[in-house]
Amino acid sequence: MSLTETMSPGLALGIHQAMVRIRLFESRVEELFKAGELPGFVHTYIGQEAIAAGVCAALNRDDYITSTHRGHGHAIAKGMELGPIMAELYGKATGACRGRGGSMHVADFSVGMLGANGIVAGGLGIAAGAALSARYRGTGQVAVGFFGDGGINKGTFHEALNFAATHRLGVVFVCENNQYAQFTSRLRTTSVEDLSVRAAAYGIPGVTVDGNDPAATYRQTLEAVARAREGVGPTLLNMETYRFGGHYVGDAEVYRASAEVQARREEDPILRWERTLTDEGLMTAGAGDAVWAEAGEEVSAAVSFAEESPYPEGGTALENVFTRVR
Amino acid sequence: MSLTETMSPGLALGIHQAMVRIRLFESRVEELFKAGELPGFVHTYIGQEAIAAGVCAALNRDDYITSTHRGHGHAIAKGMELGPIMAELYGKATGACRGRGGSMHVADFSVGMLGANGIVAGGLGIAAGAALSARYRGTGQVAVGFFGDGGINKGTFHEALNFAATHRLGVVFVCENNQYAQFTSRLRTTSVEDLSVRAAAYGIPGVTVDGNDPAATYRQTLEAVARAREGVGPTLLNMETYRFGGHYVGDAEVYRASAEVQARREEDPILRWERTLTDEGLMTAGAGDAVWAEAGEEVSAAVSFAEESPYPEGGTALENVFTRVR
Amino acid sequence: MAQRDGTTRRMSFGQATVDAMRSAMREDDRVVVLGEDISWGGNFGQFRGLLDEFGPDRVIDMPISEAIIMAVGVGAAVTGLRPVASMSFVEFTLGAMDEIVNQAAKFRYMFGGQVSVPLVLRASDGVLRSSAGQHSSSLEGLFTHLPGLKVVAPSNPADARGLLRAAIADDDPVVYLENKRITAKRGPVPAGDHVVPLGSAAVRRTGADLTIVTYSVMTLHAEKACARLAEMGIDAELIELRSLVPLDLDTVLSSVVRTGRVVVAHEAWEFGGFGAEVVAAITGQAFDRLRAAPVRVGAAQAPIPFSPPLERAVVPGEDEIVAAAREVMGLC
Amino acid sequence: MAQRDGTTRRMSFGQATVDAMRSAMREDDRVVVLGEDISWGGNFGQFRGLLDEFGPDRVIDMPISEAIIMAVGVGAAVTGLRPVASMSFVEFTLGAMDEIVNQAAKFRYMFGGQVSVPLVLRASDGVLRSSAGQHSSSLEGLFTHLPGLKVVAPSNPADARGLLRAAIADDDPVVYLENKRITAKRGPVPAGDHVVPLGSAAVRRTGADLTIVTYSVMTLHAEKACARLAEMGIDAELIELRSLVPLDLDTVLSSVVRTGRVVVAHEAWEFGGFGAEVVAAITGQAFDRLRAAPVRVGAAQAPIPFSPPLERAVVPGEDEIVAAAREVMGLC
Ligand SMILES: Cc1ncc(C[n+]2csc(CCOP(=O)(O)OP(=O)(O)O)c2C)c(N)n1
Ligand SMILES: Cc1ncc(C[n+]2csc(CCOP(=O)(O)OP(=O)(O)O)c2C)c(N)n1
Ligand SMILES: [Mg+2]
Ligand SMILES: [Mg+2]
Repeated sequence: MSLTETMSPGLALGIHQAMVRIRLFESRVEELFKAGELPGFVHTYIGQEAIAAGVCAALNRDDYITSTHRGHGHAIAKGMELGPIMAELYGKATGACRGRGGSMHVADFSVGMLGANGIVAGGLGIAAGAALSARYRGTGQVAVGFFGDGGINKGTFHEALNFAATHRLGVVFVCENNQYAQFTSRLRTTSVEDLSVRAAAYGIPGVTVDGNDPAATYRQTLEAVARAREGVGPTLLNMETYRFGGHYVGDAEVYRASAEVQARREEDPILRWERTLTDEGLMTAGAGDAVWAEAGEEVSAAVSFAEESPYPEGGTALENVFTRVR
Repeated sequence: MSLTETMSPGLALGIHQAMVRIRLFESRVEELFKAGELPGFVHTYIGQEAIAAGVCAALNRDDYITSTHRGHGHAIAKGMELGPIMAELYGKATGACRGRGGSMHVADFSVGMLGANGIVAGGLGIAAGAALSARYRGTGQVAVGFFGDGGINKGTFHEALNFAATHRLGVVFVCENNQYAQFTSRLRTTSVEDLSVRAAAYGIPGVTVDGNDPAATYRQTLEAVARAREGVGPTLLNMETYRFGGHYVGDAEVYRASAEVQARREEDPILRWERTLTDEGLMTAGAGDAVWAEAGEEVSAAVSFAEESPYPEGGTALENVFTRVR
Repeated sequence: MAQRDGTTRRMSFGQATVDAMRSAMREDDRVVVLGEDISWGGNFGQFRGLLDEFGPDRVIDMPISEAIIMAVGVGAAVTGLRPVASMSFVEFTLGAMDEIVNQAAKFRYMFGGQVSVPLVLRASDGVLRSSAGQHSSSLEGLFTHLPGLKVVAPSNPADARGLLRAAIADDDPVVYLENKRITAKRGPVPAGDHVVPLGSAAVRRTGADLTIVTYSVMTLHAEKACARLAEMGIDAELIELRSLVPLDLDTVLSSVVRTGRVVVAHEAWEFGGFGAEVVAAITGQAFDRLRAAPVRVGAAQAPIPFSPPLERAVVPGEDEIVAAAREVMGLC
Repeated sequence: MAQRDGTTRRMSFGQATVDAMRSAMREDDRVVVLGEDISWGGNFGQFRGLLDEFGPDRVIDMPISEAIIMAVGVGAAVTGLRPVASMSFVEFTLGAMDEIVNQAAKFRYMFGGQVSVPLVLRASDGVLRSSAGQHSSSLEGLFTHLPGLKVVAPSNPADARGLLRAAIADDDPVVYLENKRITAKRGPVPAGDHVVPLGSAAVRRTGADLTIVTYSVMTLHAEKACARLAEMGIDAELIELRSLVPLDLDTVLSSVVRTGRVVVAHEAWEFGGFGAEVVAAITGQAFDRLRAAPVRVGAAQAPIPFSPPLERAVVPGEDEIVAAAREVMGLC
């Protein structure tokens, strides 16, 4: 099946652009963190770009996503501007969360990004709640709950899928199966090889997807979104991928062989997508370079924006604990 | 298949005896509670006797069970004496837990009864832990975790099954599917009809069992126990049954039609088992009556024991919060 | 206290909460209810009749999945609804603590104020006729410590109604604690649609000799204790907090500076309980006016036992308040 | 403080806990460890090297299933093992609160004393360089309130080792809290296999003017604060609790009756925190000896913010202790 049968050239290129923006943003984050410019700790999305980009391409701007500790890619793909994300990572007052949240709590409700979440699988029930709310309000919005192969063993995964399935809610549960949870291979902690089989427990479809192919992540999400929007119910998508970097920046990665990492890096989803686009005649070599250059400038602008922004004043630290004090 | 091919006549009669003891114990508890003799609230096991009796017949005395809020039947089937259970329900100092626990916390570690539990699905991880411990200690003991159709939606069900399956622990997860959780039909809250399909999520066998037939509950448990003891791993048994009484004694039962209850009561597992035993020539009518009479006397003796026992002294209320104070 | 005197109606605490739910749901169709068995009214009748009027899209029977009851509540709250989530026994919130503490309570702050979480968590607490260790606790000491949660604990039908109205109208997460022993207790409720603002304590009795600070079921014990103390010639002022967060410390302090003597009473465990905060706050703000050490009344440090004489030994009531008052008066 | 002087070794807090684990595991093969990523040493190196020596039957990598980590721990503990369960960040215990509170803490009592639950829960708490709202809390205020749990929070390698030994040897559930900022801090540890008994506070500095009561990382801030106070002519006595439950109130009171002035400091939220209990207990027992209102130092009532200036504004340190000491001395 040729690519243009499943997506428009514009969309294919848009996905490429999103992937490149994520890649360059995250590479810069890694550098900045290593240089001691960013407080906290950061989990980068490098290697998994085909998931955020493909999934979010299948969503409307007002659809919802809930994200994870590894959330920058989701935030970018869902339409947040790079400046406020970067400023948030710096802890600046101009950050998306005014510096209160940092890397693990990037959010922008205006584009349906309901928050990165520092609690593994913490977003799944929230996605179900957003879908319930959308149905009740009759808006046709759907919700995507991103989580990892580690998150699939958390009780909240079970509770959320059962609830969403029972009520045929418009949720797509996207497992970003990057093979590891922190330092631990999923094979050591998870009783099944193919995570998509867990859908059977809820009577919903479960599909294993090549998570490094945006055509696949997009197409499967599109199908799942159609079911979600029509009220047929949720879907579990097990998107197989690999994170190129450590769990967090600074991770010594003693738990996996560098040969394994090397082999996986060779399947770089962005390069692969560029080959596809070139093969299908959708992109010339020069056009690709322009995308990288443009994204690079955007990232630099985001860094400048962040650097030039002020830190929040200590005196504002108690704002927004509550909406109103009583 | 004739009964005697799957179990000895002695065992078949022993199961009958256990069922009758549970029935009469619980009937008496119901009366006593209605008469205001028992503090707290009680959940009776009437209608589900074929499960506790059949499952526990497949266990050794030193095997473990974890139980639920509806735990008297499990306690009796696992070998606890009626007197201390009844005294516990009265809150007497001679109770199995010295009056500290009451109906929802009946326990006797000396017979492997690791406690009724007031938290739905609260026993499943504890059963997994007991199985882990047994394997580590090399004792060959297995653990049964009882829970209800309502408990299957709790996150701890998922976490426990995944963990036990991953480590191939010697646990049998027995779902007593009595169709309701409190006032709510399982069909309203659970996304699948056949609860045994949930086993697939963990790569373990899931079997739906006629929970009103002790030959079936016994045989399926025996198979699962064999897998458990050999280190093959856990099993999920979905035992279909029905509770004859309300969720607790005093429940007005507005949520189900009395015709439904009536129809189910006609499938009384004890009468059915008596017919089987008679048909197979294992029990004469008179022998059956003797079992009821004997069990009735035992229950009466338990009531007398409980009634004659003293309440604990208020001054002992702070004992056993800790083993040692520092 | 007339059956119906034109300005008040008599109803039980539980009915008053249903009444508040009904008013809120009629007024604002963003209010939905999430909980186990609520179609049938819930374990204590706290939701009785709501299904009939508002239907299953607004009165949603949840699976036994406490974590997801809260998470769904959060997800719905941040996308335009105003959910009321029910946990029947407060101990079941322990299975949803991540969602309560890490999500509901922190979202507004962590996200820099871009969103509010208008969510009410109703939970029934306290001992009720030997419900034993896992169904008898009072856990406000956990919720009050955690920033981002408001906490209320009314003791009578009028406040039950007025505070629940305020809680549902509030844009922040509110933990609404209803003691099991008072759910069935009846009392007058103003006929109109009254709201009791969060963060306002009530002076239930004025007195010159000491200040008793309490809330929830202990208010009823304290009222009786005040009557007994009066017979002994001790004139107690009784303050019912009603809201624990925000805490109306002003009302407390303006009494304490007059009496100089304080008893703080709750049914929850004394050790590390909310009473410790009240005592520490009073001591911090009014030390020079104190004439004796404040005395706390709370449960002894043990899980709540089943057997009635043991339960009575662990959980305090009227007698313990009287004894504490006498102690703070230097009479024992 | 010599590198190795025959009676002490220098090691980090984290290494000291590993050392304690190793001694306990060598001595008693019933000790097993349950936690996420512990084969690789855990998030803070708290389990480094244990897999190599004790193998995967005793060092068990758990799925991200905090509830079941605790439940498996309880099941193993009541059937003959002595598990040490790890939650890395203390906030993750919120996903296991039912198992901690309703099961581990209550089993012995509810079952009438027929069984003990020898289980240690290790969790890392406190702020560490902008870990933000869900990875920076100190939650001892929850655990200390709940009967059936013992709670310890050491501040230096020697106590880290000695208290972990005591916790593992104890037959009851012990919550062992290790502050993230001190995990890497080094100090002397007695060379032999020493145990610090649960429930014993340590007087870190004697002084006549006021008593500072603290624990965990705040001890380090308090030591510096004492030095600064000394320069100002204020002679502070410093008591480090080490154990919160059981609480060594005797040691605290014997200081307070001499100084009459108290500062209680912790990194956890001040409102409803453990400091409130300490203040209320001191006030209750030594009111007549107090010369000023005890002053509490704790975090402001907000989720812990990410941005460094905000984090600093919410979380107290040395400066706040100095200010509190001056306040209690009437100097501001
Ligand atoms: C409830 C909870 N437990 C543990 C952690 C610590 N933790 C952070 S990320 C992580 C691994 C998550 O793995 P996975 O879900 O596969 O996501 P990935 O990091 O691979 O993207 C763990 C254990 C956490 N944040 N929350
Ligand atoms: C965690 C938790 N949530 C809710 C309850 C209240 N509750 C007690 S029994 C029960 C229904 C349990 O249903 P099921 O598991 O099917 O067992 P059954 O009563 O049918 O034996 C509920 C909701 C509880 N005890 N624990
Ligand atoms: Mg992963
Ligand atoms: Mg049931």
